[in-house]
Amino acid sequence: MYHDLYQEILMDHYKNPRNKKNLDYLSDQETHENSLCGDSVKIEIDYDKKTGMVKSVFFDGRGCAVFTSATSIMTEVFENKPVEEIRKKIVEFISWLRGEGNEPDLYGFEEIKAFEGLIQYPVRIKCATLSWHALEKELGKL
Amino acid sequence: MYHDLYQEILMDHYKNPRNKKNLDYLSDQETHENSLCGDSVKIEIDYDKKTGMVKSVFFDGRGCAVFTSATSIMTEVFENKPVEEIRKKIVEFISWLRGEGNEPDLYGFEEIKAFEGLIQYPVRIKCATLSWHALEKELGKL
Amino acid sequence: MKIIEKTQLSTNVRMDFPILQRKLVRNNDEIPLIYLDNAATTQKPQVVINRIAHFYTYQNANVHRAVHQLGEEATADYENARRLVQKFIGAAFPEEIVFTRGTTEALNMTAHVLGQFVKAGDTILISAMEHHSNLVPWQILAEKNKASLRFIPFDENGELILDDLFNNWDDSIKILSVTHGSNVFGTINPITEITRKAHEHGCIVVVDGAQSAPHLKIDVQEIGCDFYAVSGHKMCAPTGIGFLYGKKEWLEKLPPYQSGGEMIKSVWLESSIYNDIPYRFEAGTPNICGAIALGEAIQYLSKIGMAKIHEYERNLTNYALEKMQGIKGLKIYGNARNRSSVISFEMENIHPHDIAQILDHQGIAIRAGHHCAQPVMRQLKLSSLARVSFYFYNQFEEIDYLVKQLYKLREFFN
Amino acid sequence: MKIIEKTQLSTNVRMDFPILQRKLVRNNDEIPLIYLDNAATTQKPQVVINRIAHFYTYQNANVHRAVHQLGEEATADYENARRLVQKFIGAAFPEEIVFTRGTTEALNMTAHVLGQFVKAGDTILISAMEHHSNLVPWQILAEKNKASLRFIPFDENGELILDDLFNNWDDSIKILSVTHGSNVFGTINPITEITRKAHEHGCIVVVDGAQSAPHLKIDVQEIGCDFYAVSGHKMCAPTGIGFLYGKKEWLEKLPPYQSGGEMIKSVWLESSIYNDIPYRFEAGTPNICGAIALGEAIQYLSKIGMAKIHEYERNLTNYALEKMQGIKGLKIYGNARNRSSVISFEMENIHPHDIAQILDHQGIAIRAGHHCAQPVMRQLKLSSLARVSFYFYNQFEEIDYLVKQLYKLREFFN
Ligand SMILES: Cc1ncc(COP(=O)(O)O)c(C=O)c1O
Ligand SMILES: Cc1ncc(COP(=O)(O)O)c(C=O)c1O
Repeated sequence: MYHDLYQEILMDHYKNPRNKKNLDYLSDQETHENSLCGDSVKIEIDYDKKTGMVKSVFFDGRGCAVFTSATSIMTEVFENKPVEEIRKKIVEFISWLRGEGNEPDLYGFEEIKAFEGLIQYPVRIKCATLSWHALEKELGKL
Repeated sequence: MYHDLYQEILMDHYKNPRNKKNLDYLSDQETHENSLCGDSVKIEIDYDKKTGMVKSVFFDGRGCAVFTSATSIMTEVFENKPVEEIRKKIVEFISWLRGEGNEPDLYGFEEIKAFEGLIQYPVRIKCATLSWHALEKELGKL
Repeated sequence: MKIIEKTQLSTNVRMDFPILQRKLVRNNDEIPLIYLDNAATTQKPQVVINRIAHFYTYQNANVHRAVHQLGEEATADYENARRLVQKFIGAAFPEEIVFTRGTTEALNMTAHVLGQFVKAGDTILISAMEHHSNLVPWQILAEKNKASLRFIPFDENGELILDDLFNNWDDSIKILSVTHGSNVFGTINPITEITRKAHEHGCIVVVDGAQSAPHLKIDVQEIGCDFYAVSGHKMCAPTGIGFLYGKKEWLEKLPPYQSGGEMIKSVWLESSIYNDIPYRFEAGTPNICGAIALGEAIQYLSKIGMAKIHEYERNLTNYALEKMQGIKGLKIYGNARNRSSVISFEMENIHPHDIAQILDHQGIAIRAGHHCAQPVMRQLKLSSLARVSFYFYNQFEEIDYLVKQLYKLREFFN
Repeated sequence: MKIIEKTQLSTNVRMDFPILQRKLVRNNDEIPLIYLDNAATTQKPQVVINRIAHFYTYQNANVHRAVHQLGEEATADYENARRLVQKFIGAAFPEEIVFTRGTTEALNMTAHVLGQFVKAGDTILISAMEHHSNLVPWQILAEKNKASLRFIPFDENGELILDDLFNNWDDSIKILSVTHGSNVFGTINPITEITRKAHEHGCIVVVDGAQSAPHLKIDVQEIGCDFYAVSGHKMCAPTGIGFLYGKKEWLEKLPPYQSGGEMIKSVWLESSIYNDIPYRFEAGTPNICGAIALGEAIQYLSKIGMAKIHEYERNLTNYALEKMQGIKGLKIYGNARNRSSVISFEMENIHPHDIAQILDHQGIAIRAGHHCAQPVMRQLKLSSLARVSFYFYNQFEEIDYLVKQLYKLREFFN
């Protein structure tokens, strides 16, 4: 019935976001904001310094269905992944939505296909990529 | 051959301006300028305080044919005229060229008819009226 | 249920706007465009589009200093546009109209040229419901001149709370700048009364008319304000043109804003003598064609009649308010007694961006976001709102369709 | 007599400009329009006129924050126009292009945002042949910051005298702002060399490109300048649009100019956080359609080819110079080796205004006045000059006709 973006799979992530938890302990400086709509997100990374692996990613934030599902999926995609690989995948994901690259292989997570429809909505790309940008920045601080 | 403005009578005033003389003794403050083209004029009034009559008007300044002829004619028109009447005629002349009034009666001076063509050239009206405005201001100082 | 008159505007104005005939493609089907984002910018009637084409096809020249026919014609039409604006807002003199890019530039210009009247310790008063364009320039001025910026609060209906202000007037207030129409709540502020009271205390009054001039008959002399800023693109004119009205007594004593060609009478290497108003405030080649097209838009609006436009829009808005209030979980922000055709709302569990995007899929263009009014959003504890805004070419049927889609939306998300 | 190539531009570009087909009425006769006032503003090709009509007929919406199809389309086209400008002038990044009303606004913006780099005792260096737009903003900045304004002189050919400046560089010079093309002499200044030398001393270089970008292939990276200002209306685009090129490193560290919607990331009641470039410098609703039409104009010019345009105009100008020099009592001001298609002149015993008006009577549009360059006029001890200026759609036959009329004029006045 509705636009591809709002297919069941994304609505499921929207209504039941994975890895979402209260991160009030993080300061305003650690909040990432989408200046277009004022939506914001905080990210927590469970990182194993010895192995260079991200064990889990958690988020806190309220936003639109695109933002929430893209964030929820991201936390699933990057469970138990090496930091350097995550960085690469983030860049690939963002370029893809900007229409500058091919669909990245995110360990076979089919859900991301749903975001393809975004490529014609540049304003909404910021919704989908806010958390990905945020994760990239937080990885830089590790 | 040419535009009405450049008919013989005006060209005569342009080439042989009446009542033109060197007024170098007047300061910059007493110079009236057309900001559009930088042309400027100085005015000297020979005034009889007792009778309230302007005996003669002299000018100094170089400018276009429209400016020069309008100035030369003005000095002729206002020879031996009462100040209060001159003021009124100046206002009438300017409104006429602005398309806001009828052709004024300037003591039967037919030459001014030539300026009628100016009404469609608002930029040039300033050329024709510069000296008239200047005279008005100088009368105010008497 | 109140009875709302569904009378149409007598002329079929919709046909005047070619874009309203546009079809959008959705899943290989053509669907009509329903444009409800008029507070952001309005559509342009054919006469305005034609006027632009006519200018560039027959008349184009630079204005003022030219001594050739095209230049004379362009200058005459440009200055005539100024007179059309003057009459449209009831100004006393054409030279009280300064053409700008829009409201934002008009307000920046005002804040800049009034700078000298704000001393350290003075207060600039604006309202808490201002668009960023009527907030940030004053923030900057206040900071620069070590003045303070104060805010008239608004209540839960989105109306300004004025009693306290005027009962305990603070003499440090030198400038009051307030919007005539709120782009979030749709409130029409009692600007005439505000001006009168502020003037009793010798305070300069600036009005942001971006959301009012397109919808109401404006009479700046009746209002009495010192400055009034308007955007052309929100009232059927092209982008890139608007104007600042400034009382002659004020403009005459103010310094220029930008500098360059046209704003000076005489330029020397070391200094310059400024030109007369309004040219002092119009440096460089202006948006000549934009101003002329704005004149055309004004003639178009005047022919329909601003009173008629206002009345029709009021009926349309009341109809929409009533229908929308019936949707469970939908909350409208702004409930002023005197209001324009702007309706901001949110829906339970649905983010405004999702509302906007899904409605777009049905051909309905609305806006979602902070509407360049972040302080308003913060007071409401929201990061964004959905907003529909009507113009006189919108129809009751369009509202029916919108409401139907909002019901579907609620169903889908719950 | 030099042999001048009278080759036409291969495409019949004249047919692209509807206004050039216009007839003027003189004494009940129709005569052709001969438009030789291109340094003031140029005419617009049909494709640009059509692009404007297309925008308002099918696409019109406000840019950026919209989440609906019209808004997405308008935003995409607006940002695409930015990329077209970027490529046209060889900038490294699209965000180095800030849309403005024209050159005047671009230079005012530059002088404003660079204010912090000019301290008391510093020197701002411009040339003595600047247009008021590249003079007055610096006068104002110099006065405000207690800096001094100095001038590069020009010689009797209308060329800048640079040796002395660079042999005895004065380290107090913090900003050098100079025109690429003179609107009086037609001189094309050696801007690449000037920039290189000024940069050796760490001086910021600003270039007024109003009279060069329409006629030459510009490569800002090759020139190396920090800022470059251009007016769209002088290069086939509508009035009300132009741009400032600023090197990314510069723009990123500079404060905004105007303030309002779009230029801020986050607004609080008491302060604001500025947006990224270029939006930081584009407050309020921009001239959206103007920018898109500028993009169209750029594509039109690029299709013909800037090198070809330049070569054709050079031939045309050389031809005109030669013919005009043959007229007794006619004196041309400006004899630079590298020059554009601007020719200023005076005629013995004939005031420039009379020349312009009488030529207008013959259908020829030229300019007379101080060309917004009063300091130049004063140095030449003139109050005004007549000026013809060509664009690529002008023809050798038009020059023949002009010259014939100038001969007649001389006869009439003598
Ligand atoms: C109340 C109000 N003020 C100012 C503006 C700014 O207008 P513009 O972007 O045309 O400069 C707007 C437009 O959104 C507005 O709604
Ligand atoms: C050299 C030069 N600089 C600046 C300008 C100002 O351009 P605009 O009036 O488009 O702002 C002009 C235009 O006359 C010019 O010739």
